Amino acid sequence: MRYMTAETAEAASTALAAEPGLARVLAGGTDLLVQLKAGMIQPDLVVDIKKIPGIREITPEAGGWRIGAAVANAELKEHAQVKADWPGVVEGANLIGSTQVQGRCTMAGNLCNGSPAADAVPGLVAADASVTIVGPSGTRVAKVADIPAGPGRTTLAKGEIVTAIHLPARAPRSADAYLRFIPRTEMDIAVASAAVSLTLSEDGTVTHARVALGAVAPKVVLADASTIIGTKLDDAALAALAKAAESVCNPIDDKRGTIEFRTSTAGVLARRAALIAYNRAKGVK
Amino acid sequence: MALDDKKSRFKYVGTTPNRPDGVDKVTGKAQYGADITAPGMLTGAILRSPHPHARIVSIDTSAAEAIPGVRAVVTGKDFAPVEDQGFADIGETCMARDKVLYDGHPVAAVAATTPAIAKAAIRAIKVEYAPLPHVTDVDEAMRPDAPVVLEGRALEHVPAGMSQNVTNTCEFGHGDVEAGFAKADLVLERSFKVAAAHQGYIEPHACMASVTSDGRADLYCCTQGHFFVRAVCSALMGMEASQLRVTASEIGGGFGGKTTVFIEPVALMLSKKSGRPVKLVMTRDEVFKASGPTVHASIDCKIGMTKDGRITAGDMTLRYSGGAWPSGTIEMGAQAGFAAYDMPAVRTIGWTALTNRPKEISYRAPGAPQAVYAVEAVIDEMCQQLGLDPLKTRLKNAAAKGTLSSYGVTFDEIGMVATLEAAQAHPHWSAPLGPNQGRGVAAGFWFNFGGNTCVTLNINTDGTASVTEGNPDIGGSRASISLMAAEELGIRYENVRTIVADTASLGYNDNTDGSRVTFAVGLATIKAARAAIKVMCERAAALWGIDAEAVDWIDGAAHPSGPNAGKFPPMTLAEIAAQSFQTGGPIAGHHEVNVDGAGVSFGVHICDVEVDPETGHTLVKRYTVVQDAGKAVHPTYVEGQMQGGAVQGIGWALNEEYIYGKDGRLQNAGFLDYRIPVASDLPKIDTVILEIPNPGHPYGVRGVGETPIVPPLAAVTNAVSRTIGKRMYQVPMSPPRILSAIKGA
Amino acid sequence: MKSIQVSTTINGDPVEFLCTPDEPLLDVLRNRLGLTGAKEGCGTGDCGACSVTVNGRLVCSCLVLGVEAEGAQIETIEGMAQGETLHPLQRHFIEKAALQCGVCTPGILVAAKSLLEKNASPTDEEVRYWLAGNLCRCTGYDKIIEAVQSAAAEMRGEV
Amino acid sequence: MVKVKLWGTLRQWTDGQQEVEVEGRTFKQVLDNLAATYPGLAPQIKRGVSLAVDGVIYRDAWLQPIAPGAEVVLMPFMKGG
Repeated sequence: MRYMTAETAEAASTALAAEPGLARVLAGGTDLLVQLKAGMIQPDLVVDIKKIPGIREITPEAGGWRIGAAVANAELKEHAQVKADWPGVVEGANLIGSTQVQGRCTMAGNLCNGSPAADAVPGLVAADASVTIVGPSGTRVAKVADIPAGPGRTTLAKGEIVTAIHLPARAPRSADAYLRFIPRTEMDIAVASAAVSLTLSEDGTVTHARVALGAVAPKVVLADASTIIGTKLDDAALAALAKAAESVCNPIDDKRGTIEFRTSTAGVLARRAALIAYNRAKGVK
Repeated sequence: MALDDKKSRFKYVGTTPNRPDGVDKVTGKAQYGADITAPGMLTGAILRSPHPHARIVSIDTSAAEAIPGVRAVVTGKDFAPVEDQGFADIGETCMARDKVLYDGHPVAAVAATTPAIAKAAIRAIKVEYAPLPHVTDVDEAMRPDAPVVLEGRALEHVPAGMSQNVTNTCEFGHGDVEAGFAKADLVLERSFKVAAAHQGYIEPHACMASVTSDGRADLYCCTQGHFFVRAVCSALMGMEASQLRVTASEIGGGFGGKTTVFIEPVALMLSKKSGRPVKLVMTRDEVFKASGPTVHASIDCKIGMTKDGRITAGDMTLRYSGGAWPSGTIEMGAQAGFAAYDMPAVRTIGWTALTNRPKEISYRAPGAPQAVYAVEAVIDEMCQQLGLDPLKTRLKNAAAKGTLSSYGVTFDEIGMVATLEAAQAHPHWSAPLGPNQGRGVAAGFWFNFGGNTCVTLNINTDGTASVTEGNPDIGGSRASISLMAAEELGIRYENVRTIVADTASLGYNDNTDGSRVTFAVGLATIKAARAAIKVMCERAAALWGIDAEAVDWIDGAAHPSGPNAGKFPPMTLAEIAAQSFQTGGPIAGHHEVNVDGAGVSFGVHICDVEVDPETGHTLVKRYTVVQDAGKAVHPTYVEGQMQGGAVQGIGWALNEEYIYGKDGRLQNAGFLDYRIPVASDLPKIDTVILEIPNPGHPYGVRGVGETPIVPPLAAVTNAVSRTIGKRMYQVPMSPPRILSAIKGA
Repeated sequence: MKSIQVSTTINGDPVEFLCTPDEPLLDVLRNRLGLTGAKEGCGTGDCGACSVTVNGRLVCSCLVLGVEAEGAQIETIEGMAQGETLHPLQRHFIEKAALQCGVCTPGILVAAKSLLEKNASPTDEEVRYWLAGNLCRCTGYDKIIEAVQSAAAEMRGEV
Repeated sequence: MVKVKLWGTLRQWTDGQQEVEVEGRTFKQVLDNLAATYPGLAPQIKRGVSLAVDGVIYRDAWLQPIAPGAEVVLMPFMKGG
């Protein structure tokens, strides 16, 4: 294995594209080093992107935020303004691993690892966030929702790296929330998860909403948010949302949970996350 | 001299000084198994079977041997067969011979100059397997048509015609069980499943072996018993015990899991073949796959009770599997199940069957948590059905002095009633509960043991004492042993230093297990101190020119025993020690004994949980442990044992389990999915220490460490069941299982 | 695999070492630099026994490559006491019996120190969540929480 | 003579009796005489047993005296964790 630190995104992309063997990006490394340890992969080249200018920075952008791909989630948590705009996104990012893992892991890494249970991804999808991708054929922007392709797979081409995540500007009376189910209180992989982002009218009616679910399908899925749009999240709307969430679940039975459990829990979490987001949007603590 | 055999007033015992290994452990200086190195040391690595059950057709190590830097390759063929069946079984868990018997079974090992080369060499070994049908569940393994794990291993009293996997059966009890059930107003029979749990110590198994060409060897390892390690390894290596010196490193947790060997014989053989020191350290997934978890169990339990809560009879069948080799744990479970109660009639029948899983090894009170869980859960359900208070009902049936126990022995002084009464009196028992919360209570029992023990106590010329003992310190025992030595000698705790010696320095010491160390090593220390005191009294007597019998040892000094003995000022230990070269030579005491007389101990746990009715997620909100310690030598460390054991039990009750796939492979060989409790999962664990002295120890000490893991499985089960209004019959109660019970599926 | 030369600072001392590109910082500390206070309990970031700080940030050294230490400031358990004087956390861990076997202790101390640097007055719940990635199998955590809180109180000058 | 209580499994070697009487003044003598009188018990005794005498469990104490009239219970060889 060779190790290189890239000074620019283009240099990283060029090296990754030119490597005939297996090449991997190193940002936080909290997935990469586990895979190395387990002997799951034996890369020929690892490119450390943390030295690329700006890649560890959070900057305001068009009313929203640009989160550099190598910003550790602990740094994200300490950014009061991003947290105020996108509490659900930050919540999801901060649920990954331990305090120690938080010191290293990144949202972009969580996304590019391709796990259906990634905690950072449903919040980003509900936020309708996008990513900047630098590749051999130039720079492009894509929706976060379009990156995962299935367990362990993404739509990124060889040599392409994510350099930043873009969180859009927030309309007034908007908020988001993320909940996941794990058997313990910490340190587990999500068995099911739900992120809800919504905007309210002045009278508290939901005017816009996106609901994304994790760990219940080969990749993050959107549930039909029209179930709550036009409502004030009365019981009937919440029940319809839970049902809509359950209906898009296509999970597996494994050591972490059964199909039945994951499906019913996804509905419960969608309902509860919607309520949290709703109260946040209304300014209720 | 006059020395009271029994003591009940103490100066040092019962205080809570700092442990002698504390500074090393908070500064990173303490040396654990993987921290030991030697010049020229090689790194070992083990190749393990991916199959749960297969015949080994061939092993080709030639490619591995050809890699530069590879210095030795070992397979099962390198080990000569040994006669002792127990040692042979242990040897086979360390390295397969003809068949692999579980996912992770070692088939070959290498030693190389770097870890990377060792890894590459492992990958270069070619093994041809002929897979065989496998079985990983005890109930399936007992079916007559089940795949046979090992042939011809059934004990003589196992009935003919059963599956060859059934290797042992046992029956305990007394009285007419059927007549007892006939007297009952309610007879309830329930079936339970208990998953295998792992001890989950944070330090993986590690050792460093160095064998010389003249047949001598040194072995450093993290173990609960280096004398046992020497016995097994010398047998498997064909060495004399005297030529193998084993030194126990600091140990990073054991809980029973380090009372045997898994890698040490392999490291020794690699060192022998390479002529270099070899370090072998398990990875975490190796620890889960190939060191010993507990048995897994399937249980039917039937109890009869009158309307007012008197138990009339109990009948239980336990089926345990300790993996691919015969296991004796069933016998302890079967004896312990009903031991907390005065049973007019009781019968416990046990079965052991082989499965394609790693060889079980002890885990805190081995065999008891499973059996006691079933009994305590059925009693709780009966209390609910009959509208009885669960603590009062237990008190009505509690075993006491003179009770004929479920295992045939009549109890002496025991603390079951006092423990229940203390639980009843605790504010926790009557505290209000919130919504979606429930409270469970359960009792538990463990035997505790003594065993072979050697202690040497040297009096230093500056008036201090050095205690040499042979039991690895897993919970602060060096502190409690120093306390007992200080108590006897009458010198300050700080003036005593206790060390754990290697196998060349003392006679045989049994493992640090069975809650035996504070009890048995403590007893031997007291006797060794008394032997040294006898010498010091003789020296003082000689200097005073009086009879040794006329000297008493009081508060660290020799005193003439009365006015008739002569009028001399007391001579302190320091004064006698300072003159020891001139009065006959250095002063020491020693004691070697196979200790019996450990006192049984009882615990009662109260548990509050909150269950999320929509997901089954369960949080323990409050937890109280009440236990009889006999005498708490270092009360803070006793509390630590009670808290640690209870939390292990809570983990087992809620989340910890070995999950095998249909392919017979372990699905969760890591801390990510073998979920031991983390700090945020738990509330404060409250403790109440009772002291009902054990008649078998000069200070009344009973064992403490094991009992706390016995009650939690049922305490948490009873709390969850009462919260959700449905009874749970399986451990662990993972959220999907709780949710499915709530939904009535 | 060709080794790489790395210049770094550990516990304030300048340190140079060679390591292979795929070698975790934990292995470098333990096998190349003789700093065996950090332990490998899992190698996958699940137990926290290998906790150190890199540029002031608490991490698992098993999840950091040795080569990433280039130019960094690393603090390990070996740097916690000042000569003979133990850090208050170290002292309170001994006094409150917050350790039994002690193998998780170095990682927990490093993590707790990092917490108190960010939050001098954490609640019990905050301590428990901060330390959720530090597994302890002996104590049931109770006395660990107690020791962190009493050390924190002393460090705030309340004792 | 000493009365020895056996555990249930062993009844098959003692004509169905769960309590048998043998000579012996020590742990070892009692076990030797048990094995001699009831040869079916010999393999189990050889593998290892404990003997509880008046409530105290002895594991290997061959020389432990056993008084006539003592409560003697044969138990499997016990171990802990």
